[in-house]
Amino acid sequence: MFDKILIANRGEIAIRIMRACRELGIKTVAVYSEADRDSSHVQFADEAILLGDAAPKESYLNMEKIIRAARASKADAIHPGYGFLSENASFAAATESAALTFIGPSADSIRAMGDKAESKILMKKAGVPTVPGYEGLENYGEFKKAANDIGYPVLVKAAAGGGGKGMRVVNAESELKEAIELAKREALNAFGDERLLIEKYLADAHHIEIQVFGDKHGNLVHLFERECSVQRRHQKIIEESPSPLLTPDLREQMGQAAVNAAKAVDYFNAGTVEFIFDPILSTFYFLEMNTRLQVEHPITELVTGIDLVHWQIRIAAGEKFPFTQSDFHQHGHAIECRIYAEDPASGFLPSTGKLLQFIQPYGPGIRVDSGFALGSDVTHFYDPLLAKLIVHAENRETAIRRMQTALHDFVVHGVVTNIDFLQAVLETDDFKQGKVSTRWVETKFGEWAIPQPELHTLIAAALADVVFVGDKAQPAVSNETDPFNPWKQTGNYRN
Amino acid sequence: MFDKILIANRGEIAIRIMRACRELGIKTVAVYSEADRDSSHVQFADEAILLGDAAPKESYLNMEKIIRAARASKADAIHPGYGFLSENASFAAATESAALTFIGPSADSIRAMGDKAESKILMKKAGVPTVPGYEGLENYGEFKKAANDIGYPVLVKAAAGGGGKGMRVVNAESELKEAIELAKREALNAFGDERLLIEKYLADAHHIEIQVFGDKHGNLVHLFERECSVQRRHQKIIEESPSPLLTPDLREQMGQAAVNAAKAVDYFNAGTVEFIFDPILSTFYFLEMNTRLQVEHPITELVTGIDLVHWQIRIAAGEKFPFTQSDFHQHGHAIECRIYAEDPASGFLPSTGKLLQFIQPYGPGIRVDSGFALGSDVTHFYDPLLAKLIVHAENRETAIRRMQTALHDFVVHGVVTNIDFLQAVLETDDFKQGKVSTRWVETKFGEWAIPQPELHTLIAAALADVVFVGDKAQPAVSNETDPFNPWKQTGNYRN
Amino acid sequence: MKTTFDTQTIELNPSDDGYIAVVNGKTVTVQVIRAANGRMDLLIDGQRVTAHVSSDVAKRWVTLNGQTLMLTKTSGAKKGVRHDHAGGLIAPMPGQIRSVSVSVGEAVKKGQTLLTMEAMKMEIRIQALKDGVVKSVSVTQGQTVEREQILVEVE
Amino acid sequence: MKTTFDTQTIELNPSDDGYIAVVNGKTVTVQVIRAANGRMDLLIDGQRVTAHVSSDVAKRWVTLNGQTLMLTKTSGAKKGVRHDHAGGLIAPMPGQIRSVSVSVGEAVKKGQTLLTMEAMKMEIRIQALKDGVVKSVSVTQGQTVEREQILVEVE
Repeated sequence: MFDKILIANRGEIAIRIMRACRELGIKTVAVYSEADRDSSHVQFADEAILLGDAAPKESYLNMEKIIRAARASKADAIHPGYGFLSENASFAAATESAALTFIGPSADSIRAMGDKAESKILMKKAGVPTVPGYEGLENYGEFKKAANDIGYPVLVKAAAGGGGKGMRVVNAESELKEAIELAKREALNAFGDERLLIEKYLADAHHIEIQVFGDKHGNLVHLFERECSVQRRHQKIIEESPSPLLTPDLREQMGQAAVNAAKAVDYFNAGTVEFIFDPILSTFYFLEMNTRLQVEHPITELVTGIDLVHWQIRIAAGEKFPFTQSDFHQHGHAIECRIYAEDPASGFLPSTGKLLQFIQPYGPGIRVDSGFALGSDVTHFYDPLLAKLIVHAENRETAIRRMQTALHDFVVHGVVTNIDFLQAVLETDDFKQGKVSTRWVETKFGEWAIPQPELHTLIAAALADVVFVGDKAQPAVSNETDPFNPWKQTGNYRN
Repeated sequence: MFDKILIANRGEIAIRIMRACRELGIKTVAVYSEADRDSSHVQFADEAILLGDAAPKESYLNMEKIIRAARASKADAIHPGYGFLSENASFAAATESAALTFIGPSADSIRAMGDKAESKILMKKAGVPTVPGYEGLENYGEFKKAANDIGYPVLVKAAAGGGGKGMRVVNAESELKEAIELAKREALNAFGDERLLIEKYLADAHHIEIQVFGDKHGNLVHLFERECSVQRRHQKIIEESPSPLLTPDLREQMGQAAVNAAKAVDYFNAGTVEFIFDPILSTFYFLEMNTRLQVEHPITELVTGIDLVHWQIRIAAGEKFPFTQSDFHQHGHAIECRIYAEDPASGFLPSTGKLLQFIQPYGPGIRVDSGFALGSDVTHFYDPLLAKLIVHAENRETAIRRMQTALHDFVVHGVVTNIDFLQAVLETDDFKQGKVSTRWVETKFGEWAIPQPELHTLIAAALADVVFVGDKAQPAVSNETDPFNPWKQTGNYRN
Repeated sequence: MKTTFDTQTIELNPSDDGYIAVVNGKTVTVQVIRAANGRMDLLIDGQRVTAHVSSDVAKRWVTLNGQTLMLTKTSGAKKGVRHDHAGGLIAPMPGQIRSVSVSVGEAVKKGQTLLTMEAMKMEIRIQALKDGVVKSVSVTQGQTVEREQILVEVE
Repeated sequence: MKTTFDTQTIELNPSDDGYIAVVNGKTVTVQVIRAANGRMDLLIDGQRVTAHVSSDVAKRWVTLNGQTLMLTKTSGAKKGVRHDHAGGLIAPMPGQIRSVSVSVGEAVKKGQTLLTMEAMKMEIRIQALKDGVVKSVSVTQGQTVEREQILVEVE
């Protein structure tokens, strides 16, 4: 087993990985940028090494500095977390070349799944259902014919892509030419590679993904699904497991497809196979494979009862995964809400500032994976994820109620958060009935506004002007009866 | 379902019940004594009603006041928690007479299990194994004959007893007469009833209990065992589930015995059948039945995945328990440590004061059921239980490691706690091997002392005298170089 | 004393054991049970509620019953931040300028992207609000900008 | 400046970027990264550690690396609490007197229970430390007592 692991990440995931290390008796090394000098992950680690400037390419994306830090601190292994360098095949290869263990799959597996066109071809070969479409088209004529074969609407997207860049929905032939040109240009800018795919666009689809897990000895299992259809700006905000849509048959089929997908690239460690699911036809298609730990991994941990990060580390150290498929069952229902520093009433614009209050909920069935604390700075340099609030309960209905009470108890001051918005989503009949597709937020909450404040809240706000609340809060105490008041509500949560 | 429930308790259990009520959409009423005006359970409730003076008989043990409070607040039901009035048959009966629902078993079930002699006779009839012994003995001659039949050491104990009162271990016939007289006198003083039982004394036994759960429609299941052998002063401090001792066969036998015990008194709602377990002979004997929710219920919740308090409420409201025995399986391993305000280095003497720091650990698999917060007063009037720290992991080894890191992160200032002591217990080979009997703490830790402070801790302590640490801490800032220092360590954690 | 929130005005008058609040002609009694560590326990018309309060130079935050309000100071706001940006396009949040597509004197059309910035992994496009001519460009590629800093002016 | 803990003495001397601590002849460098809200982040010989610190009138509490120390002030202790209780039996903790079994002038034997008190559901027996005669009984049944309050004196 490793003695010391460097965690090449920040925020909640860095801390979550360090917790696992502590439980396994492994020392931890944090790396950080100038902007993160006082961050929670730096405080949590046994050692911390400064990488450089706040800009990711000077710090968390700088392979050379990170590997140097790992060697300087005599770490045995690097855990990349998610994001940053976690799906960078060159980083995985460079780590191994430096005689360090990369806690994740092989560089080859990462590379094979990194290219959307190539991986789609691989998947077809492996018998994994893929979205009807074409790769390797050369000219407009070929694209036009392909689009007609598939039937509009179609999607053109970058072969090398990710994160919604170089992607265009085309509703009719008249739009096709321009869409291809725009997508090509974006793809070239973003990835240095203008190759495009074309495929059927599924408007009201769900996003359902399967967790897979394997060791270096050829054992590979799936750990069931996560329903991740509640998204804004193509980013998940609520995930749950099990999916309210899947039948046992479908679950088994998708699980098997995910295992086949992973086996096609000789996968080991934790990975996630993402599928598009059509709820009307009950069909599913391979979307992509994320060759790393997923943000939403905790719901799988709660439902299956195993600690994925523990096992990532143990697998990387060469241990055999002692479980087989039949050892796993889904127990109860888990939901995760991502608490973002962002303003849902202003197009989910990120919000920055110093955390003046940060009170996390706790209680039976409540887990918080958090990367911030009272006094932390939320800067504009990195992802605005403050914490993941995760609940586990015996069924979906109770899990929703538990999440609602936990969100109610989560107090964050200093930045605007999406807590009210998450509450609004949980209260809808659509969510309660499990009918939320990936475009649902956009459609349903296009013009969402924070609900009107309650009378009691307004009274407390007025009182806070005359009562000294001490310590954390330092209001301008004004006991004068001057009718002029310096505080004015310009909209709840509105910057 | 109920609209409003009064919780006739305080501390962590009151809050734990209120959390369940909130999740079920039920309003809560707290009751409190003068000493608890600012307590967490008062702050957590929707309404709070003052009962009276700090002394329990003026407040939490005062049936009349509590029932009056329930009627005044228009509550539909009363949840008694554990301790206080929870096993008082008259209170259960009075609650129901006042047209309120008692969230627990019937008054008849409580009464039947409340008398140790009568319940033992009942259990024998129901085929539940009991400790070899005799009830209803009249004179010394009968006791002497019984003791010889059983074989020394024997235990004489009050038929009406509880809490170790009126109980004596007798090692030889020469001690018997005096022991009977002392026990009778204590029993008469404590319970107004001098009847005694005599039974085999099992010195190195384990305490293993089975959770049972039933509805008012005749469904009754068991929810497996809790191993509760780590005790000090006959009070549990660490509990776990599953027990490291039980085989599947024994588990099934004990579960069935517990169900038979509960059925013999037409039991419904949550209850616990306590057994003495002899690890050498692998035999078990009925000890008593606790006709209420148990302090250590969370480990059963984590291992079975159901919320016992939710179901207590739903059962009390007349719902059918939708599960059968075959629906339940044990998942992973759960451990609970009771965080007490007490000094293990001074005979576990309780400690009182105001909480100057109260930082609870959190993270994957960690649950804290807590009744206190920063600034809370820990008074001498009530039980010194500050919080229950509960962990869940996929196996016992990982659960122990998780508990160790969670205890490491638990910071309590203002009262002395048993955190260091719990750590010392977890570190022993005996505990790691699951070999701890109920007398183990006494034997192993008779002369326990806090480990010597580490150098870094001493440096921090010295620094705290010259560095202003702000807000919560207000050290006497002394920048002078006066060699006299007002702070002196008189022993870690020593009052 | 009076406090105004958008359309609602709260009048708070001290009373024997706390305050009388007048809101939209309705009278409500308010008692402060305790206030410390950024937390107020109140009795409002006999109902016990807890509020969490904090503030910095320009804003106050209040949470009660799961709802958080952010209140902005209307006077005494941070200096150096201009709010009167007629014709000027300001940064909606702190971030880094990724690209500048226009220069002074250039004619632009409504909706045209003038520059892009990046913040928290998000690309933000700053577009012209009307047809016009670029009067000033205050930032360059790679520069870090504060919230509400003026980026471009169009006349 | 020097601080003494039982047998160990820590000498702290200010240096350019923090302190030099001398402990048992060993020299250790200490830097304070930050100190606020009852928490100190320190670099001790280059190793980052976090300490939680708090104090009230008579005690200071320090937690570091999972270990909590309670330190007692040796001067300036609370008035009214007697520490010189030779022959006097004091309450080990606050509680209520449940029974008093002796009266003034009565001869008692070592180990004899003089009175019982109750605190936190626990019964505490106050027993004679030596053979002697009861000189004073300062409490009665039902009375509430403070920690270290004198209960009985035996001569």
